[in-house]
Amino acid sequence: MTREYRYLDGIRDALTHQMATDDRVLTIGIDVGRPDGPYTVTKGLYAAFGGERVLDTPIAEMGFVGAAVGAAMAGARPMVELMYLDFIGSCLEPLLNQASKISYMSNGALSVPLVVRTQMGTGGSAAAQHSQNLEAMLAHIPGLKVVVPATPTDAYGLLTSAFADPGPVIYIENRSLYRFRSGERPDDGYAVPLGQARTVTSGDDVTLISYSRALHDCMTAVPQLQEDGIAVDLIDLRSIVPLDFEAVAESVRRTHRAVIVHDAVETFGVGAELTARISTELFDWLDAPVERVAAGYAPSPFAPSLERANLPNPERVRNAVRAACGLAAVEPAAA
Amino acid sequence: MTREYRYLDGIRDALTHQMATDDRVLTIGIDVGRPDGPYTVTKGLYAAFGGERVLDTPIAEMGFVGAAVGAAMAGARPMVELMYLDFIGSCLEPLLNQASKISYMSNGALSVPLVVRTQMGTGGSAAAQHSQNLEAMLAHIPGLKVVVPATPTDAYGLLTSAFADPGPVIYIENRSLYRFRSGERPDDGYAVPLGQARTVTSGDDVTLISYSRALHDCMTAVPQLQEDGIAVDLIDLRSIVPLDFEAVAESVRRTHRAVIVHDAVETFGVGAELTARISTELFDWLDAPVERVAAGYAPSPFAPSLERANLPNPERVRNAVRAACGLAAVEPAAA
Amino acid sequence: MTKAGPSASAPAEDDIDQDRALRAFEMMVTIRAFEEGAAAGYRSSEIPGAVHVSIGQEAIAGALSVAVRPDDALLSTHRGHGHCIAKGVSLEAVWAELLGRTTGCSGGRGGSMHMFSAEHNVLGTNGIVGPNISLAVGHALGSRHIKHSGVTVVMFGEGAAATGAFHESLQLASLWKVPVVLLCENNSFTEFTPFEDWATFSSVRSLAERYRGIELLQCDGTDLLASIDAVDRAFEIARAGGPVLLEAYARRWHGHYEGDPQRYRADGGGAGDGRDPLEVGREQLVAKGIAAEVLDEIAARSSQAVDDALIAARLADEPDPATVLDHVYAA
Amino acid sequence: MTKAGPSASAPAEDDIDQDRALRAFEMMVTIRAFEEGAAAGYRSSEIPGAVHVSIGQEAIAGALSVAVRPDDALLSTHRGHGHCIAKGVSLEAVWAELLGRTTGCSGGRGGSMHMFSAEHNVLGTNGIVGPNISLAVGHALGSRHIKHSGVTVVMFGEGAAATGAFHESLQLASLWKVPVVLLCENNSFTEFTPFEDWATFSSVRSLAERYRGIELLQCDGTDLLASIDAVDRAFEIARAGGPVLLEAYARRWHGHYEGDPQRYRADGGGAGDGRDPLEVGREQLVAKGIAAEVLDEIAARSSQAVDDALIAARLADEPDPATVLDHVYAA
Ligand SMILES: Cc1ncc(C[n+]2csc(CCOP(=O)(O)OP(=O)(O)O)c2C)c(N)n1
Ligand SMILES: Cc1ncc(C[n+]2csc(CCOP(=O)(O)OP(=O)(O)O)c2C)c(N)n1
Ligand SMILES: [Mg+2]
Ligand SMILES: [Mg+2]
Repeated sequence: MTREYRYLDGIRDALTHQMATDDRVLTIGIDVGRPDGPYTVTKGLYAAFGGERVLDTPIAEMGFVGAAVGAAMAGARPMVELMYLDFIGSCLEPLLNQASKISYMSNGALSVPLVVRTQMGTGGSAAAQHSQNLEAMLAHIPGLKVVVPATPTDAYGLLTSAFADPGPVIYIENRSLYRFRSGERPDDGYAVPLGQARTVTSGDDVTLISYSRALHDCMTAVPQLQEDGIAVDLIDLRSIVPLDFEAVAESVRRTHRAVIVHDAVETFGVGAELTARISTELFDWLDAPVERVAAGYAPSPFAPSLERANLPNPERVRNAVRAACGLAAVEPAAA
Repeated sequence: MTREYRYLDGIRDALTHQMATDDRVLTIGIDVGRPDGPYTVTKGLYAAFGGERVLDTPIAEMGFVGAAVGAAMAGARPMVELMYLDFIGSCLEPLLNQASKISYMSNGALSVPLVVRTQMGTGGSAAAQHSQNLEAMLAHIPGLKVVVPATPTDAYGLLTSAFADPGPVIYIENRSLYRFRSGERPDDGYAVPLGQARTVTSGDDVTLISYSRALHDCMTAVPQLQEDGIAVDLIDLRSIVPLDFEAVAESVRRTHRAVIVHDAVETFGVGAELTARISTELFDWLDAPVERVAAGYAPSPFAPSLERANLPNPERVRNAVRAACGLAAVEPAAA
Repeated sequence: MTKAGPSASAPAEDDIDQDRALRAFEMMVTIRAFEEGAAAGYRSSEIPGAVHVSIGQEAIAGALSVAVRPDDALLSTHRGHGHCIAKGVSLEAVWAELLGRTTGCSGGRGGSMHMFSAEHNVLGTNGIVGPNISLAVGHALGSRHIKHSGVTVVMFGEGAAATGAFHESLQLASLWKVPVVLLCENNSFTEFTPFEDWATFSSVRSLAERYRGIELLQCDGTDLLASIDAVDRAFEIARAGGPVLLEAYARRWHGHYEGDPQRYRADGGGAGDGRDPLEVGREQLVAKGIAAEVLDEIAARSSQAVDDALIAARLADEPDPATVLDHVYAA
Repeated sequence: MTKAGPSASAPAEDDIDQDRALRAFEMMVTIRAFEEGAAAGYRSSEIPGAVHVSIGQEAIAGALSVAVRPDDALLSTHRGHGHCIAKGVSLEAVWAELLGRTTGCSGGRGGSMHMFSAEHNVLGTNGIVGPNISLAVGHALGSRHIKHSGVTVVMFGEGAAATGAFHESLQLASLWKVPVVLLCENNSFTEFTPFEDWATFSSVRSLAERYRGIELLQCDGTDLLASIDAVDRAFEIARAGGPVLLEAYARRWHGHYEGDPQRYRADGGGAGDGRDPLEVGREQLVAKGIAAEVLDEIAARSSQAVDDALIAARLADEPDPATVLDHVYAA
């Protein structure tokens, strides 16, 4: 079996398929067109579909994200690329007060079928302004859906569903996964429904919940934990909104223990909401406190020595799971 | 005893005192000067201190909040007013990527002694774009402090501390409290330290945690709960960052039960982090799941009938506390 | 405007211009009556939330009403009741929205600052200054792409000229050459601050001068016929495919919001030295040979229509609290 | 510049201009050597993260270095190594920052795009396009208020002219009349897109024309003497109290970032048809009567200083992981 389908290809192929099969789809963003995209995700689109459908923009995020909202209201299916999720600082308004609220404010009469593709990632010394995992911030805004693929085929399938959704979907890639390969190219138009978590490994001892890059740390930890005698139910959330809490609950009712792992800052992060819901809704099922493994409460440092110290890694995951299972840490967890 | 000090006066007096005693303090914002402020909070400042220190701005939040960050770096002590917290959409960047990170990125060599005064509030049909309680979004950004006064004297004392802080502080007023009166005018320069919660009422049956407007719903519920035979430890957090978790923990270790109340949307809100910490750090002390009372996951509706249905109120607080204590609801809680 | 707006008077076969002017006049007086009603509704607390009326600026909406077509799209501001009515939303639906009723154009969920009507291509009044302009530029782009025939018009105040969103939108409109009418109502007040106190430029349109391909127009927005000419011209340019910015000058008679004591205002508000667009329009129509009685009749009829619509709106239900979480997501 | 920058050559008593030009030349060649080293450091993976070099634009930084004073403040962009060096940050501190070492000007926490030096009033290079301009305008305001004597200079690329932050900042600079130098390096590329492909205006400075009180200048940023004149003039205006925008044209020889294959670039990058500012400066100085050997000596010395600084930087420690949560809050 050829395991060589890249995450980046998953995104690009799904996007290209949408462009090819639905003339309403537009690609909008900085250098997405003629230059083939900052991370080559949009490679080939300009050549194939031309400047009318693939629009390079100036550095005007407030304007062009807003414009994409408007284009969606006109019946187009715009995909707007926000080069880094950190740049949300420049264009929160059209998402916070416009796209997310228009269905509600119009009593359901209008909709904003918009896909915002963006990427986040830590680990490459991109430092404070290019390393933020801000998915919780967006998830706190009712009306937005927030999608966080971790694998090449999910990248494909979730993007397909993002385009099919009648409302605004923030599709957050993880740039440290762009070159990650696994699985095979899905069939054209392959879709993974939004809000449906995926069980990555099955086990009855502990529920390990993650998404995006951090999922891969969990996948590394699972066999080690198996050796520790712990069978892990590993869940990839795949989207933060909608949140497949049922999948989580079903698992925790079996395992009685839960650990949540993400790259975002722990405090007020996605793990907070998950921990809260597990702890309250499954209060009687829990045998141990829910553990969180996440970044410390600091901007992302540049120096590799510091950046490493502040991020989840398989060792930290392993120790958190061991803690949830009442076992001591195998070695002192990093910072 | 004259109980007539207004919340608005608390803010205005503290600000005026800072302007009067520290020439470095500047007041910047839309209509804060000659027009005396959209909510009259800055009334009298322009007359007293002139246009050099009280600067009316055009509708350019990205520019003038950014400018305030720069002014702080120059050694001024700017207070910039963001008219509505909802308008953060127009100026997240200077807070997300600049003010919050400059101390860290400069290795502590530089600081941004900035006070951002803004206000939030629900309950007056201000609708989707003028009713958001977005404190959790800001609290998720390391480097910002987030202050949420609930009373006139705290409004005064916390603002004093915000000015004394060497870093950026987001001071979030609640406009539905502007005319709320209680207590007496504090002494000039009265300070309430950031990160120190206040016990409003003492009791050993349940810990009730709130802040800003919602605290008043809790205060209304406490005597009713007393009649229900429940003695409430009511805690006003006063600031979200720093979070006085020690005060919460001390209380929950006594009461073994906790309820959190805020006006913000529940999902991914401040209550999530609090619930998570209480549930995990005090796992062995809890006798019941932590309850959250907060707004439903929707934009704020205009119609009073809808808005009422989506907000915390004393009845919902009472029933949540009763639930935490194993008692049935007294009457069906609103929506 | 169909049944929605005020009824059109019978057109004189040979004088379409006169007919259009009459219809625009009727729109003006209708909006005036509506806004006076809204101001009263605020005072009596019948309307919840904030109310921003456009009294003094009606000629622009009047002109808009005869230039805009059903398949054109409209975006507006916090001061947008008149624009929605001009775009064809029924008086009753606007009233009901202000009252927070199910029959409101936004089903009571939106309110004065968030009025939508899919049917009339009203894509929202807006409580935030700036983003409507970006949305409009993108809407025009999308609209053109989807082969929708209309143009997009966005109303904004001169205060929006300070926002980055305005400037970024100008750049995009110019780059993409989209069929958008950027219609700035310069009423010389931005909340409580006069234009000359904050704007270090002479006119809003001058800020767009340096972008290629944006045509720039201006007019006296208190002059009905001048406004019709200018707004017509703006739509003509947009229909021909290109972006256009029209700056229409008028006067805001009332406060920024109802209840605003306007202490900042030396002239005390009201018509001041300015001309009442209704008076101007009336004189212009009389000069065109319309009988004064016809105009009186229109005024009376409009006023009656506004009252009737309010009465009807009052009969509608408040939204059911159980529906509060509906429509967060589009179906 | 004290010990920090390259050492100044002995000034000819009677020819201060010549001395300044020589110092600016030395700065240019120093920055060239530094940037070539940085590019190599990226290729060898010695430098973590992204690297954006300013090769081709050094005359502007050279001119900056002789116009800016210690108590002036500097804000810059992702392409800011040269500006920091020009402002007096030592080569070693800049190197060490790029390597993520404790002796870096940001202690290794910031990196190339976030270089600070409180000592030299360097208030940050910036990874986000736009906000540095707003910060600078506010800094100039604060600075004036606190009676600090200097002016604030902010460097930005022509790409920033599209941002709302730029336009809002122009409006505020004009309104507040602050002592700020807005120094735009127009290198005709915004990442991978040539100016003419996106900008529907002729020049960045033309966008500021309509704001009262902002003086507008331009220069050939590959011409050392022209750059010195223009930058001097800009600082003079700012020192006199008012805002000024200088647009300096130059060429970006390298990719947007190191490693950029520049497939979008018809001319293949490098000097192209453009002039090498180092060559131009050299000819100008020779024409001023400076011996070629003096210039060669400066070049050799600068290159040596850059190498020495790198060697020293390498000796420094990486930050201690245990300190990762330090400095989130100012002390
Ligand atoms: C981004 C943003 N900042 C501030 C406000 C508050 N605000 C509402 S209307 C207004 C003044 C608008 O003035 P103008 O654009 O001239 O429109 P007018 O009220 O005169 O119709 C302001 C500042 C807002 N709604 N949005
Ligand atoms: C708000 C924002 N959008 C996009 C980017 C990505 N980005 C980094 S540099 C750059 C191009 C800048 O071009 P220019 O301003 O001309 O500066 P130059 O690189 O030529 O020095 C872009 C788009 C960013 N950093 N910030
Ligand atoms: Mg106005
Ligand atoms: Mg450039």
